[in-house]
Amino acid sequence: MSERIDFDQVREVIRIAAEAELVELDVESPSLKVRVKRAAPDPARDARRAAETDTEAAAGAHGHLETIAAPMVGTFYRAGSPDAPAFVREGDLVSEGQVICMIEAMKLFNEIQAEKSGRIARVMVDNASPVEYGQPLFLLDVTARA
Amino acid sequence: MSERIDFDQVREVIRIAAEAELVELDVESPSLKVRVKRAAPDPARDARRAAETDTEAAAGAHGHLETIAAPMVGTFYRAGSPDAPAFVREGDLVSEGQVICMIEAMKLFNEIQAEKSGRIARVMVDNASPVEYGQPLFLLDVTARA
Amino acid sequence: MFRKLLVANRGEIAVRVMRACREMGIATVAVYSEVDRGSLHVRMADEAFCIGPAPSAASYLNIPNIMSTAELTGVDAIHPGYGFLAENPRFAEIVTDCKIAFVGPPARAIELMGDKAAARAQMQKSGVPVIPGSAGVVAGVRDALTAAGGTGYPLVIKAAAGGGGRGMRIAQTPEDLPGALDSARREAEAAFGDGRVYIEKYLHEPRHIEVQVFADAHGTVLHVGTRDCSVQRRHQKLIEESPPPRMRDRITSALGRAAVRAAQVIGYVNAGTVEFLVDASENLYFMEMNTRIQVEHPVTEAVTGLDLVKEQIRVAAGEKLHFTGRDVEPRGHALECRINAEDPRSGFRPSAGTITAFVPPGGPGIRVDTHCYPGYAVPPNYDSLIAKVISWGRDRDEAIMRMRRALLEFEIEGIHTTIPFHLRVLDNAFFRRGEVYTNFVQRRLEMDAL
Amino acid sequence: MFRKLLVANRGEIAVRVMRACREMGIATVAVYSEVDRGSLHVRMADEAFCIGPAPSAASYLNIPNIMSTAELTGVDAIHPGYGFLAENPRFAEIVTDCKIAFVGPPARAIELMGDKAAARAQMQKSGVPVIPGSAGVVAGVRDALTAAGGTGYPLVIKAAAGGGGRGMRIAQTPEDLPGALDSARREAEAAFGDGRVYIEKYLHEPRHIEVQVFADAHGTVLHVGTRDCSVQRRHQKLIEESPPPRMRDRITSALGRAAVRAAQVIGYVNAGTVEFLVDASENLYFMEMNTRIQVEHPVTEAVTGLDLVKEQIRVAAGEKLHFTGRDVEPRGHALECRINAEDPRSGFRPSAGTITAFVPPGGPGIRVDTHCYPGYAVPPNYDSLIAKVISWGRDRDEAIMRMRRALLEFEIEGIHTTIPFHLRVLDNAFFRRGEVYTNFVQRRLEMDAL
Repeated sequence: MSERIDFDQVREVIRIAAEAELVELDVESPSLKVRVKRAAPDPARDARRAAETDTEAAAGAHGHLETIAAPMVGTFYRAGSPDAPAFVREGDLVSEGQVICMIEAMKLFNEIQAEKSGRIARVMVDNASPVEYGQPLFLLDVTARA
Repeated sequence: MSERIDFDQVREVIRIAAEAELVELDVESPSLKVRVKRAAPDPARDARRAAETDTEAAAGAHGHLETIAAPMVGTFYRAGSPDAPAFVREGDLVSEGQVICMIEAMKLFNEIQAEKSGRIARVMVDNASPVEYGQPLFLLDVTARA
Repeated sequence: MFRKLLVANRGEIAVRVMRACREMGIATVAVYSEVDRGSLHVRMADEAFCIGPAPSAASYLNIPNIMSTAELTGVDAIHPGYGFLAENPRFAEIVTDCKIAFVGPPARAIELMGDKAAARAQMQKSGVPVIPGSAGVVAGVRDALTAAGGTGYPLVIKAAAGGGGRGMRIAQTPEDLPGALDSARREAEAAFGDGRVYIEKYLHEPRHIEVQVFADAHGTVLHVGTRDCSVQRRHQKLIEESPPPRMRDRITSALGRAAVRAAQVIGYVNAGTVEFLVDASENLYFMEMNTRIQVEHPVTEAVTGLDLVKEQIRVAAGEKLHFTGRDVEPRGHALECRINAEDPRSGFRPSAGTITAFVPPGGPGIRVDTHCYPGYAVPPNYDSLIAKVISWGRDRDEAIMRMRRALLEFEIEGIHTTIPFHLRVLDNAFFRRGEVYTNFVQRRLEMDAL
Repeated sequence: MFRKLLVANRGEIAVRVMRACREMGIATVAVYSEVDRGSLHVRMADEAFCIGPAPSAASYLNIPNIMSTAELTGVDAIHPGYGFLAENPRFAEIVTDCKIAFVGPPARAIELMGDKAAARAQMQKSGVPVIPGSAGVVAGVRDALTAAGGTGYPLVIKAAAGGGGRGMRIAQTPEDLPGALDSARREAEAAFGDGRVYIEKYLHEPRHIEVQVFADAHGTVLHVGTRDCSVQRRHQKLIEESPPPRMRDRITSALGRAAVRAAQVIGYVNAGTVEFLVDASENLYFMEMNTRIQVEHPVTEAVTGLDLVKEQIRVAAGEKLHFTGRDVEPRGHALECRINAEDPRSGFRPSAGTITAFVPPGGPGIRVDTHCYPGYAVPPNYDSLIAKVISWGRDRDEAIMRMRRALLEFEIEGIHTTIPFHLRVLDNAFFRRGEVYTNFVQRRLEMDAL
């Protein structure tokens, strides 16, 4: 009766959390909200966790990824022109206001800027593919700082 | 009548959490919100659980009142004629096969007999009122014996 | 007009009758079996009485409990719907004896048409064309061989008490005859407790065409258009339409005249359906008469604008027909698809269970008759019909495209339905051209491709 | 014919247009706001694009995102439905400039009829009767007083850019005039960013009668019957019917002729509705023309058998009208009740929320158009229309009884709806007699009795 959860996205979030060895990871998009908690390697903290019911306390320093979503309908481009290098790559640090991609709509190329500083954890859309409003384009680790 | 939970999606979330050996996994979509928490097995607690369910089960097996239901549609009469005494009253002991009421259907008076012995705990229908098939007429305490 | 009417049925037809009553300001009484407590016809009724456990024999066929309910609730009419007690002359008689109006024909008409062999003889006597065959029941093999002389081969053996293809056998040659006769009898005996059979000429690729007739108690008998029910599987109708495609007016009127005659000679009253077979050379043969409202009556309602159930009730109340021959000029084209709780991908196996999602189609030219809703549990005890989708269009193509559109948007989850089957038929080239005979399903559809 | 069509709308009308497309074999593209992700029009479309957040201005009125979607999906036609961008001439122009067919009239026709004062002047010039009043916009009080000389009192001040009664004031005497003029202007300025107003004679107990017209690009203009929309609350239509009760053929044809003339003089193409007021002495006055498909178009479809939306698409594709004047002879009578998510028991306050139970009515003569289903959450951001129930009957009484029956069986839980209001209207003696004027709701219904 209603749209189904996109389990590929859920798995992807978990994979990212594992890669980054995070204890906790929240990702939220208009249609999906995922929170992952992974058992920490430290047995001492493990014990504490078992005792504690409050997750906040358990969550020490953990990465927090935010999605950068498409602000308009159009075609997503990673670079300013076919032969130019991509504005950003996975792992790059970006600062607020930096251009990270372009969306072409009605023959107009619109520069999309990062609204926060952080590290590009993942590029979620292929170059030159259509995007709808609110579609996640990047995952940004806002805890990463230069 | 309302939209039902899609349990396949719930199971899928749990499966994913298990595969990834997560401590906790929340997934939220517009139509469904699932929170999974997985903990290391705790034998002590498991034992408590088992004990609890046992006692519940024991308590559940204590119903001793049985209903005598109408075997046909018709008019319920407690006595053989307007001026005759009622076949049975609350508190009376009845034995299997004893006539306890009559149901008039299509101008025919059908004697209804007790299928078990016991004590009439309650008469559930007023005299001369219509009854439908399967409607409870009496509550019978089958543990009471003469 | 009646004040209160009891519907001695369940499912979509019980809902259909109650809708008619509500539109006429008549109070309704529902009867139901223990498994039908949550059914829509119970929720829609002004009063509802449980009359027995799930098995039909103990509930919907339980005449004493139904009549007791009628008495206790003080109804002045009973509508039997179709199936169950609808064609039981004894029930019609009992209802009438209780001074309650039976919304259907007189018991004697039900009885006559219920005996297929007697009906056939009666029709033949009255000049209604019948399929060449035995004069009534065949006593034994010699009798059968004599009849075969008149019909030629192949021939078909049918149960006198029959219906739905049970107790039916085809004999290709004189050698087949004894064996076919034997098994037909045994099956008839088992199915109807009546082993009598008769013989008919076998027709190659006939069409199943039926005529809706209506008679009031004042001597007026009218035919209300024809329906083509050739899309059948094992003699079970699956799709009906009106008017029949590619049928010349000359044949349509001949069918109408024959049907009216059939109704007249037996003093018929109320709604009835006369079923004919029409062969390749446009010969028409009387098959049987159904003395009740049909499952497929909505296609006739769609093209004529009449409300056949309301008309049934008016006629039962002694009123004259509220329409004339002119009113029943068909407008446009209508189709009905029967949505059954069956799995067409595995031999149409019944698929009872709880309907988890149910979103019926809507929009222009679409009518849905159903007793289902989200969360409704389809019991395994009864007929598998869960919904009827009726589409109307200015022409047959529009009606077909509308039906296709409607079935594509019909969401039913939790059980299997015959919707995939219907979609295949609607896309079939022969069906699109209207080249449909009673063997269409077995000959033109690859079921495994479903 | 088109291969792929984008529906620039939401709700029941988006579903309606997609049904037409499916019946014509045209692929569909839905656009939706973030709150409409689960809406039926999204699930029904072949492709769906999110075009913005909940507020209309950022989504359903977001021309760039809609046109980008049209480009990315490669559609060859756009249907605007009603409301939102349907009567925005700029949108029609942009669509056409992109070499995409706009399923509606030419931009200039939308623009002309969008300016109520200009439209009125144009009609007057063309001999279409209009309500006596000012020649176009009134500049100031002196101007207004002059106009008042022609109209007499009471008179009504209307916004040139108006609609839905906003920027409308009644002046009983010359003394009222300056104040009324003032507030009308302020309200118009606030509502439409355009404070221009004009003056009309005030009519006592008029009926709201509208004519459905249809024109193709080959010069044919036909009227497709009339609708009575006098049951209104604060200028919002609640019940529509066709044909209008107690209306003489002479008036009906006069309305038809006037409507066709109105469409002809502005070179109109596609479906449109010309709204008239008809006073007690059967004078008819042009009010305005709606240059789009109407919410109430199904009542016309019910009595004519036409599919107006399919016809819109054919005309947009350059085809000639598929019907003639003879085809539109109305058959029977039809009503439409608008089911809104509002609480009639507390001033029709909007009642957004999740629909926990939703069982639409069915059976003979009933059509339901809706985008809702069990579990659907009605967002607070848009029009409160959640379903339209259309009933058809052989006569007005049958149509009324059917509508009553259908609304009684319509189960909607979780939100309030206007169903109780409609049931009161259907039982009202004046309504039953067809004595309905635009003041019916305030004059004949005691709302507190709901």
